[in-house]
Amino acid sequence: MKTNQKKAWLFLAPTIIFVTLFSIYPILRAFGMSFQSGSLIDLTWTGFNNYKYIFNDPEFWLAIKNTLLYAIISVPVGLAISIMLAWIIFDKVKHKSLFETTFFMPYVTSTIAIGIVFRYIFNGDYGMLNFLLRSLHLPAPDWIDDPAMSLTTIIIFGIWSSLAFNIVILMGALRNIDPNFYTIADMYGASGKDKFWKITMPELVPTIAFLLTMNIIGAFKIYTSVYALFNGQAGVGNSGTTAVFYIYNKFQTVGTPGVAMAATVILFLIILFATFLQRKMMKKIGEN
Amino acid sequence: MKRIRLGVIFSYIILFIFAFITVFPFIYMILGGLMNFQETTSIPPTLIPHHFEWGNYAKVFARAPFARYFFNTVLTASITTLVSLFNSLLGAFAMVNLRFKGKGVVQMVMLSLLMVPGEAIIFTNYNTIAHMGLLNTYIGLVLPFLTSIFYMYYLQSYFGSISETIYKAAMIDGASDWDYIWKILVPMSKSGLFTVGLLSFISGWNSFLWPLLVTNEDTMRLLNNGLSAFASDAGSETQLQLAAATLTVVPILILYFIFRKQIIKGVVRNDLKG
Amino acid sequence: ACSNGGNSSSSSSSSSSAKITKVKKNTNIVFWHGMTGVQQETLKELTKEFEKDNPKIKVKLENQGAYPDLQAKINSTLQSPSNLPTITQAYPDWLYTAAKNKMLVNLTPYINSKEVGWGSSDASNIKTALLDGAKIEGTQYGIPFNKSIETLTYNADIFKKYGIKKAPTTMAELKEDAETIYKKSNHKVVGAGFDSLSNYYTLGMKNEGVDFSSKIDFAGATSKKVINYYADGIKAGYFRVAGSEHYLSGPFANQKVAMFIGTSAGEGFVKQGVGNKFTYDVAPRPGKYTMSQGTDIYMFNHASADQKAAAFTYIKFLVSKSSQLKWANATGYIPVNNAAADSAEYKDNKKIKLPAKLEDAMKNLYSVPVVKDAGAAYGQLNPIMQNILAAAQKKQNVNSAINSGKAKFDAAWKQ
Amino acid sequence: MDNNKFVEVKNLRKVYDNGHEAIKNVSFSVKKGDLVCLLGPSGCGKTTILNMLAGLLNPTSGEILFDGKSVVNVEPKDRHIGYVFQNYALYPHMTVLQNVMFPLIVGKNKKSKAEAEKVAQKYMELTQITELADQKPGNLSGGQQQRVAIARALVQEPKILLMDEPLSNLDARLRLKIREEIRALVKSVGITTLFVTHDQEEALSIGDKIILFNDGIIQQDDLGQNFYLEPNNYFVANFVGNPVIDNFKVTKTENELKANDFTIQLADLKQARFKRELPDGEYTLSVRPENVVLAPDGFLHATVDDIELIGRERVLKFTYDNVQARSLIDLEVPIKHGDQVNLTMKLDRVFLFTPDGERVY
Amino acid sequence: MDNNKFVEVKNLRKVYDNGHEAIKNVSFSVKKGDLVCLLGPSGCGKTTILNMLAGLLNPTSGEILFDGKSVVNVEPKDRHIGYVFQNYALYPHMTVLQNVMFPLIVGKNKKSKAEAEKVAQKYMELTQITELADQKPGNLSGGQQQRVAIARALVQEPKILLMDEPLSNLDARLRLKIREEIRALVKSVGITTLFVTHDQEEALSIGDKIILFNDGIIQQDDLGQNFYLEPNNYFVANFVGNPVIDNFKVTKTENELKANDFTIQLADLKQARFKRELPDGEYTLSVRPENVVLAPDGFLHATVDDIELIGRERVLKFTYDNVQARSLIDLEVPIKHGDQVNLTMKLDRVFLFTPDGERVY
Ligand SMILES: Nc1ncnc2c1ncn2[C@@H]1O[C@H](COP(=O)(O)OP(=O)(O)OP(=O)(O)O)[C@@H](O)[C@H]1O
Ligand SMILES: Nc1ncnc2c1ncn2[C@@H]1O[C@H](COP(=O)(O)OP(=O)(O)OP(=O)(O)O)[C@@H](O)[C@H]1O
Ligand SMILES: [Mg+2]
Ligand SMILES: [Mg+2]
Repeated sequence: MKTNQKKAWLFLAPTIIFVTLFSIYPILRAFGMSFQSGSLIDLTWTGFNNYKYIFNDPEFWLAIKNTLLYAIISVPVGLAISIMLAWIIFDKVKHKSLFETTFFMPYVTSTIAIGIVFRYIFNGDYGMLNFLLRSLHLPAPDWIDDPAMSLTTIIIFGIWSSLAFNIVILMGALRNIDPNFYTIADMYGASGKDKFWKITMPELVPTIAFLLTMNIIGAFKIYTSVYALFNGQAGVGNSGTTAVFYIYNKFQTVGTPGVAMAATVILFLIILFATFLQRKMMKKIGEN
Repeated sequence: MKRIRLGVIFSYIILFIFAFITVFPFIYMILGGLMNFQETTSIPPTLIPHHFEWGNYAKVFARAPFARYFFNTVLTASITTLVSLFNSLLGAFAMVNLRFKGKGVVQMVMLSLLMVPGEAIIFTNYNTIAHMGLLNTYIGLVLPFLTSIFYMYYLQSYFGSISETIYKAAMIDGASDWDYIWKILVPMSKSGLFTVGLLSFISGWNSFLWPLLVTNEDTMRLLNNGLSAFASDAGSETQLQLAAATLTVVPILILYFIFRKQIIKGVVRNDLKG
Repeated sequence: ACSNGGNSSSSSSSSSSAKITKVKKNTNIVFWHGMTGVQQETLKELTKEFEKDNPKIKVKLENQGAYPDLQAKINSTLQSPSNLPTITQAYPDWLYTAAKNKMLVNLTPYINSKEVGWGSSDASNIKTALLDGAKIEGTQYGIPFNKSIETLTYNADIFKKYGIKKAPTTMAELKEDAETIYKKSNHKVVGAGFDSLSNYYTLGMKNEGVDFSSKIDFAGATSKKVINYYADGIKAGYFRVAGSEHYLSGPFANQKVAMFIGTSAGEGFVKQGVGNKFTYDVAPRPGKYTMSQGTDIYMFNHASADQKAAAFTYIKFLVSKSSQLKWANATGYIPVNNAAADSAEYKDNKKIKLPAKLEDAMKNLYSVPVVKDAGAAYGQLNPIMQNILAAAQKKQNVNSAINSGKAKFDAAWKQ
Repeated sequence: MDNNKFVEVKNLRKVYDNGHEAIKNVSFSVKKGDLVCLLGPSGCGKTTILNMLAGLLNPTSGEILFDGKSVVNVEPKDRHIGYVFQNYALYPHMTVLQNVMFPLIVGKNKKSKAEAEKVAQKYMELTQITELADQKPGNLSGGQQQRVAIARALVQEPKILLMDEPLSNLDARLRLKIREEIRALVKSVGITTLFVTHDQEEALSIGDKIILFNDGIIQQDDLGQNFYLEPNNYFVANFVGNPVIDNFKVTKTENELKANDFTIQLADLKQARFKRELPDGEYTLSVRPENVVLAPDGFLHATVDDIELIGRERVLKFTYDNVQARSLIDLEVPIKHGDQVNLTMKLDRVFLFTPDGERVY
Repeated sequence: MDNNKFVEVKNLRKVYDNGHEAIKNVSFSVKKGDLVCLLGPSGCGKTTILNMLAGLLNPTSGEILFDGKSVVNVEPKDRHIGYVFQNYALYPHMTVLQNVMFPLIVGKNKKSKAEAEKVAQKYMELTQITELADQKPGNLSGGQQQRVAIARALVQEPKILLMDEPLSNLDARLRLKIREEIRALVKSVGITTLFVTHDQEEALSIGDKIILFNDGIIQQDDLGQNFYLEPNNYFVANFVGNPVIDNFKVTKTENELKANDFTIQLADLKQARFKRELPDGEYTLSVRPENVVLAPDGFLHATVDDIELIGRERVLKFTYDNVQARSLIDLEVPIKHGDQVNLTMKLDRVFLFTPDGERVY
């Protein structure tokens, strides 16, 4: 069995080569840059100045706060809705593929294109959403142009766009559960609830862990949907700014790559910690 | 012999609400692509265009070489899909079925790499490609995406659900790992591979910033780059944007409809006993 | 660790000050731009024309997406200068560090050259204010190309309906008219709004005699006066902002706002949106100054002497009277060339309203000086103002928003 | 309610999706509280029948009645059935204890966890898996998994218990013990049980009756010893019994049965055992090895091919008419490979079959 | 090369990840071409040993030698092994034919498809699955799947064949047939085979020798009949034999063995069979039921609890000292439930075990 060593590395070789070249090297470079100041073409070492800068920058903290809130809210909610929908489709519905196709559609479009549409739907004056809310005599906030609503809007949009991927993956996992498990449970008189909690969920644990990891990582990297939703801006008054927005802005617009990379490093550490936490949690759940 | 119960009806209601929420933007996008400019910006909003402006599509095609974009996109998306699928397949296999020193480290590194926002490394990759002299080439367009940790990670979780005795049996039968991958793993994971393939193809299809960076000429650009052809520093032609968006989405949707069956069926139970 | 900044100027530093001669061999140049739609079409036509006149020179037009994309692309490519184009469209502040690193060509010698240039900047007939706007720390690195200014667009029918005789010329009049419309329309129609809040603030200060610089006290009395002018209007309802739509042309076309201050290049969209619903007209921006916007053309240092000469020949062609006429008439940008702007051909353009008013509108142009972090600070103004005005919208006191705005504004100057 | 027909199956038929007719026409009934063994060669349809009884498979046609009521449209969960699957079908994500408890903590008659655990413990003791309580099925040996499956099926004390080769992976000792425990349990609780086994000895020793299938139909539905003593047909005679029955091709002419080497007068046979008039023609004369006995004047002359010791018995093997035949002989008789022997048959214990398997004597 | 030690296992030990020590210290060797049966109660570690031999599991310590060479670092595919898994492990996406052909069309010694098919056909005939060639495993019955697994293991004619209860789901008839075919095949080709079974009769009839495991160690490694006649220890004596051996608690004092009811003089025992000097104390006297015989003057006085017919034998059950005991009796003896009988033992056939299981007589 020890000969596996060489073989394993051989199989991993293409991945490792590409990853080293196009992921690891740039990251190391980025890490180095976080200790440098100046523009991309003339960098000088400044030690921890960039870190000091971002820690004193309220904008950075707003970005981090928004990102964290977004991740904490949109990921579990999105996942819960996805699980619910996937389960309904899987368990209750005849025309599975019809619904599955439907729910997969958002994944097919570019966020940019669909963001435009959402901007219209969310529009405070004449958006479809507020039209609906008003006709139901519900409060109709200004989703897009009120800074206080920005994050809420981003979260809603984020949940909407996360459903597609989650549902498709979950459906795959659900199909992979041995149908015997359910027939046996049926035989023992298990109710729908029993089956869901005692069989489906435990069997889905690995998939949910996978999705959770993906979603959390994705949530921390949120950028495009904000960009699309607010027409290239991080919401009115930058109220919806996110970590990557901050990074991109510092890098491309302001032209201080060092600061951007320092922020990247901090973001990376936060994601690392969140993922670590999440895995710990899932392990606990998996064991029970 | 299932009776229709309240729960089922309730489920259907939820499903329909969400299905509507999901589909509505698409309907709006398609209809919007057939409106005239005034309709897209009118108050109250127009849903059904008064007159279908098919001419929008003509304008879209006139604005940017969409046919060429289309070709480029299909080409690069296919290449990245095939190669990255191949690489992730091998990688995921090694991670799942082989035992070797450093597996934990590899796993950790890979997972950490997933956490790095692409925006933070894209300029270095650009630099690398530039140094390789691959700017404005198809190779330059696809090179950094020929492997995907994400897909590898997904496949790992997929392969993990195939019973280990199947691998053991293959070993006993004298199959090399290569045999195992192609004769057993691939046929047994068809649906997983299709899913990954589709995801990969879609992300290739939707790539925007990278092709813009590494190519200089219109003839090398991809579909999504065409989307920005309708915005200027003074405003944007929404109806054309929507038409173009429709244009980029529809082929993928068709593709999905075609392969949906493959993705959905062909899910064989992995183990028969035990 | 892998900065490539150093080696860029070696090939060309000698040639830049040396004799500039006409292009004799076949030369290819590359032009990066961010033009789309009809703008791109026109640019292509002009270029074809140019190539016909100068058979030795081939111009490769390369569209790099919208402005932010173009900016990102330039930013990334500065690391490997050999991949830069010969010339590019750009806002000066994008190229601040490139200029600092001597990667740009000082165009003064070319302007002054008898052979490829005009002999002097005066002879170029380019509006001085615009030419000044293409300087980075005093050096003429750019030649203005596609420029627009802020103008006032108004709904002539509404004006007539509520008895407003002529377009406002001062900010006080603007306020007065806006209030009138708002009241008389029973709060159905908002009086006025500004597309760009950065411009609003910068010009507001300029009109108060304060130049845009790091010395501005954002929470100071003058600044507050400027801010409150808008904020009060919003509180009272007669002013509004564009919000995430960025442009008020939409609400304008839907008769939700009676007039707005926005870029002149947007007239095409106004026209398209308004259709036959009502008559609109254009007037100079109220107040003394107006903002000039739009990009200039810059030249990179790594090119050969021939290419540079060829590129400059091309630039010269683009800003010539005939080209600018064609350009302005097709796109709605203003002619940078005085001769073109003054020509009857332009002024008599009936398709759009701006040309007739242009002369008045352009009397006092202003643009943000290109110094370190000015671009960042200017950009930061937009969210700051949005926050303040959003507070006003909710009828809150704007002072705290101003104070936090001050912190951000000051921070923006110290990146 | 007719307790003699607690489970009743009428004209059951099952055609699989691929067109294979696994069950052709099966009818039988089981008395309340009885333990019936289903026997039959591999692939004859035993599992298929159990699956239909459990409601996991829809019959193509036919009726299934429990306690007089048709259950064809009743969902599995309402059939009150326990089922030990041939492939165990344990939940891989649950521990042994959780697997065993599962039927008790789901559905309408949920028990509290503590209670369920107590009941589960009892059945885990019975199947000797108490120590494995916290293991996941993946960590168990084949036999251990099988025992978990048994415990899980028993734990809810179902009305009807279906067991599909539940002991196939257990060693003889444990097998004996558990099957006796199962029998005692189902008898004391009164669970009607269908028990698939391939072990005839097992079927004989625990079944109240045995149903022997082949080829999708019932070959014999009877008390254990009758399979041996009064097989319905050629298949049954050959399927049951160890060592296997001896078959001799014979031709009937007038009043004798002629084989290659010997002739039997019909008059020597016990007339009462004839099922019907025999037309002349080919028949198979079958006789169990213990009824083929050494006799100095025996009419069967054979050369000993081999003598095999099975447990405490000796089997004399010889070839007759190119077919191997056997005789059971005492341990003491001094016979060895190659010897010439004379054998005779106990003629009141032989069977006669027509070429298509019908038993006529 | 030492043909007597074609497969050799030395001090093998396996501790599973969860800390369970499945194999404690196992050493044995197998002669080239021999068919060895592994026997042992459920969960004793048989599968674990096969997995280590196959290279699917790494031993925690110890050596495995094939043909004198250590194979611990050799990959499974290079060990030239055939393996019938206890749970079959068929490839669900392949047809039966493809499953069986698989070993022939992969790896170094690939055959052409036509050739492979021909070989596969041969083994499919042997296991009687020819008609199922185009079915997927999901459509097969348990026994059919098992036969596919057997064919797949045989098809490549491996040097070493490992079979983990390969016949557990087959009916007696087929089982007998296939096991004989397997034996004939491995003998003719000279395949060294390790065959796990829980069926003692099977082990006796096809094994050249038998290795009996329990609790992770070898209890006896011997020829078949010796397990019966000369068990190594108490466990073996009790594990092997049907009906199970009778055990009586006795106390040795001076020169007699005293049970509750009877006394045996040590002098009456066959002195040569004593393994060692016996200190005074508790012992277990074990005797196979057939050596407990009816005798009018027998020293064992018992009341008949039950008389059971097993096949062609009768077992007399009685309770002695609260423990059930058995005696095999002739069919003819007229005895019934409740009768008082006298029994004696064949003293040269009894065994004596110390309380920790060591056999001393
Ligand atoms: N993966 C594992 N992890 C932990 N313990 C295991 C694992 N596999 C088997 N065991 C334990 O090791 C012991 C031996 O298992 P093994 O499968 O070798 O038994 P076996 O002799 O084949 O039994 P059976 O006849 O029931 O198949 C059992 O007690 C079992 O519970
Ligand atoms: N899903 C299926 N589709 C098609 N044919 C099937 C299917 N399941 C079983 N069969 C076939 O039906 C017949 C009966 O199968 P069944 O599983 O009932 O046999 P069994 O009597 O249980 O055999 P065993 O003793 O080997 O388990 C077999 O020939 C089998 O190949
Ligand atoms: Mg079966
Ligand atoms: Mg085992």
